Amino acid sequence: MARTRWLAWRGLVFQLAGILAAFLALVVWLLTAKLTPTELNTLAPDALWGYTVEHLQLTLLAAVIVLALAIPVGILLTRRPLRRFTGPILALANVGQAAPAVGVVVLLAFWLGFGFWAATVGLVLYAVLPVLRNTMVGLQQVDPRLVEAGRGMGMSATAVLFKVELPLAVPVMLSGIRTALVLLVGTAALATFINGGGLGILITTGVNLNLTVVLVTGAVLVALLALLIDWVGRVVEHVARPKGI
Amino acid sequence: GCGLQPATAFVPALGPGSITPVSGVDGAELTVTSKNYTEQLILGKIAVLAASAAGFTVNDLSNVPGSQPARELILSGQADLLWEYTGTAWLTYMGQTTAIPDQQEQWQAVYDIDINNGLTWGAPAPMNNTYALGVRSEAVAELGGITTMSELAALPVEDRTFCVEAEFNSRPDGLNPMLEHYGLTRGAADGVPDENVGIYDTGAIYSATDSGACNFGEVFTTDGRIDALDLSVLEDDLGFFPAYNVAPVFFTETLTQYPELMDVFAQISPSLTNEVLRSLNRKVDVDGEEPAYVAFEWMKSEGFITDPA
Amino acid sequence: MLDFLGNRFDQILFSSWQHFSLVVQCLLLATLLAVVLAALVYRSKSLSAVANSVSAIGLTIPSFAFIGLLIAPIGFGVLPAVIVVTFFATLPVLRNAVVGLSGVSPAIVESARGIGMSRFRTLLQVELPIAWPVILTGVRVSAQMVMGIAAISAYALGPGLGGFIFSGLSRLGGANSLESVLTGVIGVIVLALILDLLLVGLGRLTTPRGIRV
Amino acid sequence: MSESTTESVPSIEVTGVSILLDVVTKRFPGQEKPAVAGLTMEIPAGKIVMLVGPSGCGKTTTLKMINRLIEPSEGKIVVGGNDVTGMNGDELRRGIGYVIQAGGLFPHMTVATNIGIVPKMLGWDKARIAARVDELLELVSLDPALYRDRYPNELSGGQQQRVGVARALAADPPVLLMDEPFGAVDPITRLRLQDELLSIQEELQKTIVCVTHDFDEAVKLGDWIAIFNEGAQLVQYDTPERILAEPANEFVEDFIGSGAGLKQLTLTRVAEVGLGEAVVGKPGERAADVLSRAETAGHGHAVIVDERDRPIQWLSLRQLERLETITNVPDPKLPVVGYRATLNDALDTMLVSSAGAALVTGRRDMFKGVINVKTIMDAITKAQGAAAVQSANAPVGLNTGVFQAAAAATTGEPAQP
Amino acid sequence: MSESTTESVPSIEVTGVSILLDVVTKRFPGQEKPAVAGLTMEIPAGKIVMLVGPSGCGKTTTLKMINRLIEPSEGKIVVGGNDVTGMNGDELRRGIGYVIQAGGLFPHMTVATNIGIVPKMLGWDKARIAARVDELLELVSLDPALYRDRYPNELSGGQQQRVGVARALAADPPVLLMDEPFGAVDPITRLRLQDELLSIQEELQKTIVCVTHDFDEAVKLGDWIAIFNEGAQLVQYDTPERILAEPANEFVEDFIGSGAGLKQLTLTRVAEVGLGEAVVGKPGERAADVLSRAETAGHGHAVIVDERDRPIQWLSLRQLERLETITNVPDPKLPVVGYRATLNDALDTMLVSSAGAALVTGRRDMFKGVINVKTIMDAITKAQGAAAVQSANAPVGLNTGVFQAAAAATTGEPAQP
Ligand SMILES: Nc1ncnc2c1ncn2[C@@H]1O[C@H](COP(=O)(O)OP(=O)(O)OP(=O)(O)O)[C@@H](O)[C@H]1O
Ligand SMILES: Nc1ncnc2c1ncn2[C@@H]1O[C@H](COP(=O)(O)OP(=O)(O)OP(=O)(O)O)[C@@H](O)[C@H]1O
Ligand SMILES: C[N+](C)(C)CC(=O)O
Ligand SMILES: [Mg+2]
Ligand SMILES: [Mg+2]
Repeated sequence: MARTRWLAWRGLVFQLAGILAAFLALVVWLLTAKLTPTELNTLAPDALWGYTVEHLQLTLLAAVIVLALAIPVGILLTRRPLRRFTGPILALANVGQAAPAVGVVVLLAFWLGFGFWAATVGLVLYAVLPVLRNTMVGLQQVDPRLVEAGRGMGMSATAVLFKVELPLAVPVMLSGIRTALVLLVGTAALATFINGGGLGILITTGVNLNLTVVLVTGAVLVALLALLIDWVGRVVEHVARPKGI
Repeated sequence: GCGLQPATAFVPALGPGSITPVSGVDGAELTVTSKNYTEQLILGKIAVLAASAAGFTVNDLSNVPGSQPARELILSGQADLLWEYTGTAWLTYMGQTTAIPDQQEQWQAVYDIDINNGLTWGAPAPMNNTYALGVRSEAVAELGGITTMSELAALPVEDRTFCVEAEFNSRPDGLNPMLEHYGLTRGAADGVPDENVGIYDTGAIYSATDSGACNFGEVFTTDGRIDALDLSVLEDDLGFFPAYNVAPVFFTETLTQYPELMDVFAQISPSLTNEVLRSLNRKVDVDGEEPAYVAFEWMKSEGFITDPA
Repeated sequence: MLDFLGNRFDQILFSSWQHFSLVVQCLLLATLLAVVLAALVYRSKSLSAVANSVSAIGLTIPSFAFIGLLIAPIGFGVLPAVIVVTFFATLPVLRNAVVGLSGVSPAIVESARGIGMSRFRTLLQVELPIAWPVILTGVRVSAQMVMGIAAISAYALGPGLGGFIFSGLSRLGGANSLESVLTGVIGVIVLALILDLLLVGLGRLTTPRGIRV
Repeated sequence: MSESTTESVPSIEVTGVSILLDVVTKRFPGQEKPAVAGLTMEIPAGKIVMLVGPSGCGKTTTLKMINRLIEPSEGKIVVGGNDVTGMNGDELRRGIGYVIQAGGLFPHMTVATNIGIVPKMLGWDKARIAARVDELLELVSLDPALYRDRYPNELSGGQQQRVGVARALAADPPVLLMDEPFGAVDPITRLRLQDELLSIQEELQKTIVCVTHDFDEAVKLGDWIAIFNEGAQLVQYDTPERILAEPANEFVEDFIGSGAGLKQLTLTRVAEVGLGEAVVGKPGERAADVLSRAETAGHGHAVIVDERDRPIQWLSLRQLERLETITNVPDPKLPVVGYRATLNDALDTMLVSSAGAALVTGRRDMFKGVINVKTIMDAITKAQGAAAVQSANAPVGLNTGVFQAAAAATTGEPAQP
Repeated sequence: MSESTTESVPSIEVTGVSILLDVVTKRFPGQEKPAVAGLTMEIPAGKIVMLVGPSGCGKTTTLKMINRLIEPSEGKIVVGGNDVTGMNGDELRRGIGYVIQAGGLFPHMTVATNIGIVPKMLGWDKARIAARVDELLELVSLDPALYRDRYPNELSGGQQQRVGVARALAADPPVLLMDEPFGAVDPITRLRLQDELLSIQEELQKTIVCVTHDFDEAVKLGDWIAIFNEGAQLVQYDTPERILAEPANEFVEDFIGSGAGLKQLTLTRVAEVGLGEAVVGKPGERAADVLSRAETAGHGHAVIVDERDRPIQWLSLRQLERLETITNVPDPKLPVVGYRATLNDALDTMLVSSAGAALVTGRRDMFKGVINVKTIMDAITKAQGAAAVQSANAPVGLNTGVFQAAAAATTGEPAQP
């Protein structure tokens, strides 16, 4: 028990250490590399910070919308009256998942015009599925006997949902949310194609102008950000996992 | 390997026209590259078709994102052929600061430098695809009937909004030096603050400008959408931009092996006038045709190639 | 839209085939790699855990960032696309192969050994066939995922339908640009469906009745 | 519910109330045959009624209709005199204990929270809940200090099951419903839990309805056993003794399985049969004296007891002849059974002892008499005779509806008062 | 292995070979105590030896060292006279049958492929494999036409187990190792499978080493039972009869558990005890005639048999008195046991019959005699007497090494020839 818990924490510590080490390596590399004026210009600390903030804004706003949308819908879809829609909706969503993210983002730009909002909506569409699916799976995998036990001792359906089903579904739901967040970080890099901001611009600029340093910095920062978000997600999962399961 | 080819590698099948198979080629491989905007795609396809007609097995590496990567490919010999602009080479690659007004001299200047870089410039075309700032016509009046770039400085700061591509945003012949040239400072509160500059994909600038996402879009003068979207072009009244005549650039080693290539492209270059390019670009950008077909039709109509037997 | 499709039929067909071919070839490579890796690690708990972490962390790396990183040393064209697609395709298969192989009941492995099968023979004749449905599930997950990644790889001039999306983007506002993007997006979805069906069919053909669920 | 607990029932200690299923039918949507077909069944207050029958016969459905986890399609259910068919289901259930396999404990709550959950819903204050939790943990033989704050996954299967029972008893409901409560624990723990349930019941006298698929469990726990066939058709509803002695038909016989005779032995305790007299000697006595007493009584053996009357030797006449004085060395192989042991245990002891008989001890291991095979055979015969006469206060149990005709045809007739 | 099958063993039918564990020790890395400590044990050819003991005592480890699934740390293992400690493990195992829970069947192969897998590895041709598969399926009572092409998940647990046995027998190995082979099947199937194993063994006379945690199974199947304690310390190695009658120490007693007496009853069959005579009548006879014959013989009952000598009624003197002529209506409650039944079955029948006795029938249900409780008690006493004498050909079994001292201290002494 205690041992497995420590093992899990150890993994988390390693992951964070790895991320920090990679970040430090990047910083040291940037400080020691010979940079052209253009590179210096693009990689100025406040510019970098600005891109990162934009990237996080995109990611987090989309995440909030996704959570606000997917969790209630996921819950509703597991309630008896709507249960029969579960299959079709998941099937539809699964097909949707195969849609390439770039394509979705670009299509939204057609519809909503360029910029932040098109990017946000694209991200939301892209990340809704994992959260929705995990919410449903999480609720479905709750041992029906526990639901029955709850009902059997006189809890109302709502009480059972909030006191039994949701707490027990939390681990699965959180892992869906983590997956979604990580997807969001990665996909937000594509926002640059439609002037949505974020760190993706470093990658496109790096490629377009053959500025390897910029390209690598952009790519590594996006990857590290994804790993960091993943790490945060894992920590939350770890802390929020109800004791006893 | 394994039958996989780059994304935009498709070209229609063709038969020889005035370009005929070069003896001794026998399906030797030739890699053509191009940048990733319409004119370059069409030119790239023209090169691919021409080389195919000349008997080469063409590896189509067109649609490379950005001038620098394309230049890199040909410098390193990964590609054998690229349509390049004299002004771009002169200012961006060769680091020169002042352009040469005479177009032929400009060509000669870049030829002389690049010959030492293992590249050989072929005959230039008459067309000149320079940068310009486009304004949606409806907005001209709001902006005080602006017609020249020197009037930019007179506009209130919040009206000095620009849509540019990543490349233009940081080129030596791009946005910042241009603004400087017209007395504005990029990033300064009383010049052009950063938030006034939106970065778009090269081809996306036109509709962004037209939809009012910014007042001034960085446009290419041979682009068909300037007319189609009714954009007004500001005059480069202080002469910032050089001449950008396009010419085929060969990897010299390849050219030495197949000197006939030079003649093949010498046939084509003279036909590439501003009008021709504008109409070809228009077919793609406005009429929605595919660069490969547009190039094919044009080559056919010029008699360079024919339909397949 | 129909005009668009009709006029470019051969081009769309060509790109679709390229896309499909890229994904399938990379999947094959990835499956091979993943199974070999899994066969090397599944007997050890700690190595399996490492493989799982690699798979989990690998999947968090944004594909676009990864493509960007590859352009620097490798350049444009088919190769970076193949590397990216294979990399991402390997991860889910690896995870499932480890799960599948270590999920084979120890009693079955023991009885294979008990009737005189060598270790390698046990792996080949007993463990892999039994783990196969789980591995194949991983392949299906990979297939869906890398279909989209292959589209992004068109940025580095990788083969396939991504080209339609990027050229639609570069002509945005012009005629047929929407059609072009739609062709790319829908084409990828259709290919994903087809491939998934094929994989399901493959699963039916290659899974003996005894271990079908 | 709370008023109904004060219903007037024969004995004061009985806190359970009676339950009546009144021509209850349950049809599941999309199911051709009803899962429960016109079942009428009386469950006496303070008794344990075991529902057994083949898988899918409707045991669980019947049970769950009592607390309306499943709504009956027809018929009414009366608990403690009140028709509960119309009342709010959640409230109803708060007044009925419900125990399922592995306790159905909430894994994310501690033992204390699990147990306290119904009292909390009923609005008890914290101190009262805490006190009740401890009291219940004591009742199910778990040290509160040790177990209060554990999570279910930190308990063994048997301990989980106990906590499940404690939770069901939390609000002191008059009725306890159990669905295969000991299905998931190992056989040894299972026996212990059954004993514990019996001793708890002895104290609390609830009305317990319990589903099981283990006939031996039904025999052991049940005051009454209801044997169902498909559609909750009541094939026999009777005491364990009568079901063993007089199975209503072949279906029941098959259900009882082989060894009905030996099973009957488990129903009677040594204390309930007449024991044989024995000649008793004490250490230090002269063997000859004891021998003569035995001969006079016509016995083949004499029992030697220590100063506290505990048997230490069992000597045959031949052994007595060879002895001078009686020693006080206890014989380790002495065949002894307690008077609370079942006849089955006694028979087993006799068989090993090779004496064909066993010594019976009572409280503080004091010698009480001798039991032999003859005694056991007689007891069985008597029990069977007694079982042949149906008890007068047998509860009602019958089926109407689609199954009735079939029931009558195959069953002879269902038990009726 | 193949040569060793021709080893000279007493009887020609015995195809099994003897096995000798020679001071074998197994130490698992990272484990303080050895799992098997200096075990020496002889397994006679053609016999079934059952290994029992508490969980983790080293039964499985001992078993697996015989086919070298686990390599012994020390000591040598001799199978059929050959030291196998050095030979190629895979080859060794191809010559030893191995059966585990649920058969350990490969789920992705058909029954035929599963059974044929060892012959295939041995390079048999297809026709021979197919013939062998069918022969084996017949042997384990499965219709080849029906079951050959099924997959394991299309079989019941018991059928899977049979296929497992068939597979183990495929290459006709002289030795069969089984690790809790019937652990995963339900009790009834289990009994059938055990009977089947016994009848297969009667025919094949393999050497079978079988691990079980069910002492009753060990008693039923074993020619010899080895009772292990932690570290594979041999606490007792003896026949079932002797272990039941003379448990070596308290550990063994605990292991046997309660009901040793009743268990002993399962070791003896009705056919093996002396039956009581009975007065026999036929339908149609005058009741008075039968009555007088019974009174002359001093019996309280008379048995009525039909024209094929099958018992149909069992009448008391009182019943005879009231009758005119004997009818031919069979009494459905007649207490009858077959002569192959165990004494346990007989006792059970008697108990239910309330007559205190049962009628024994032989082949074709012909009446053979009467058995009563007295007969059973006598039989037990006799069996216990016989068991007290140790058989001369008992196989060797002892421990050396770290556990020896402890063993001697707690065990008295291990069995020795
Ligand atoms: N929710 C339901 N919907 C439809 N049919 C059901 C439902 N619950 C039970 N049934 C059906 O009703 C019948 C009786 O089921 P029930 O669960 O009461 O059987 P049981 O006697 O408890 O069986 P077991 O011993 O297997 O638990 C079965 O045929 C079952 O399939
Ligand atoms: N592979 C192994 N590595 C380390 N220890 C082992 C291994 N296998 C068994 N052991 C240890 O050796 C001892 C004997 O194990 P073994 O499996 O032989 O017991 P067993 O008698 O078969 O028990 P069970 O009845 O539970 O099957 C145990 O303490 C066990 O923990
Ligand atoms: C031709 N332009 C100068 C517009 C762009 C270029 O250099 O690629
Ligand atoms: Mg049930
Ligand atoms: Mg074992």
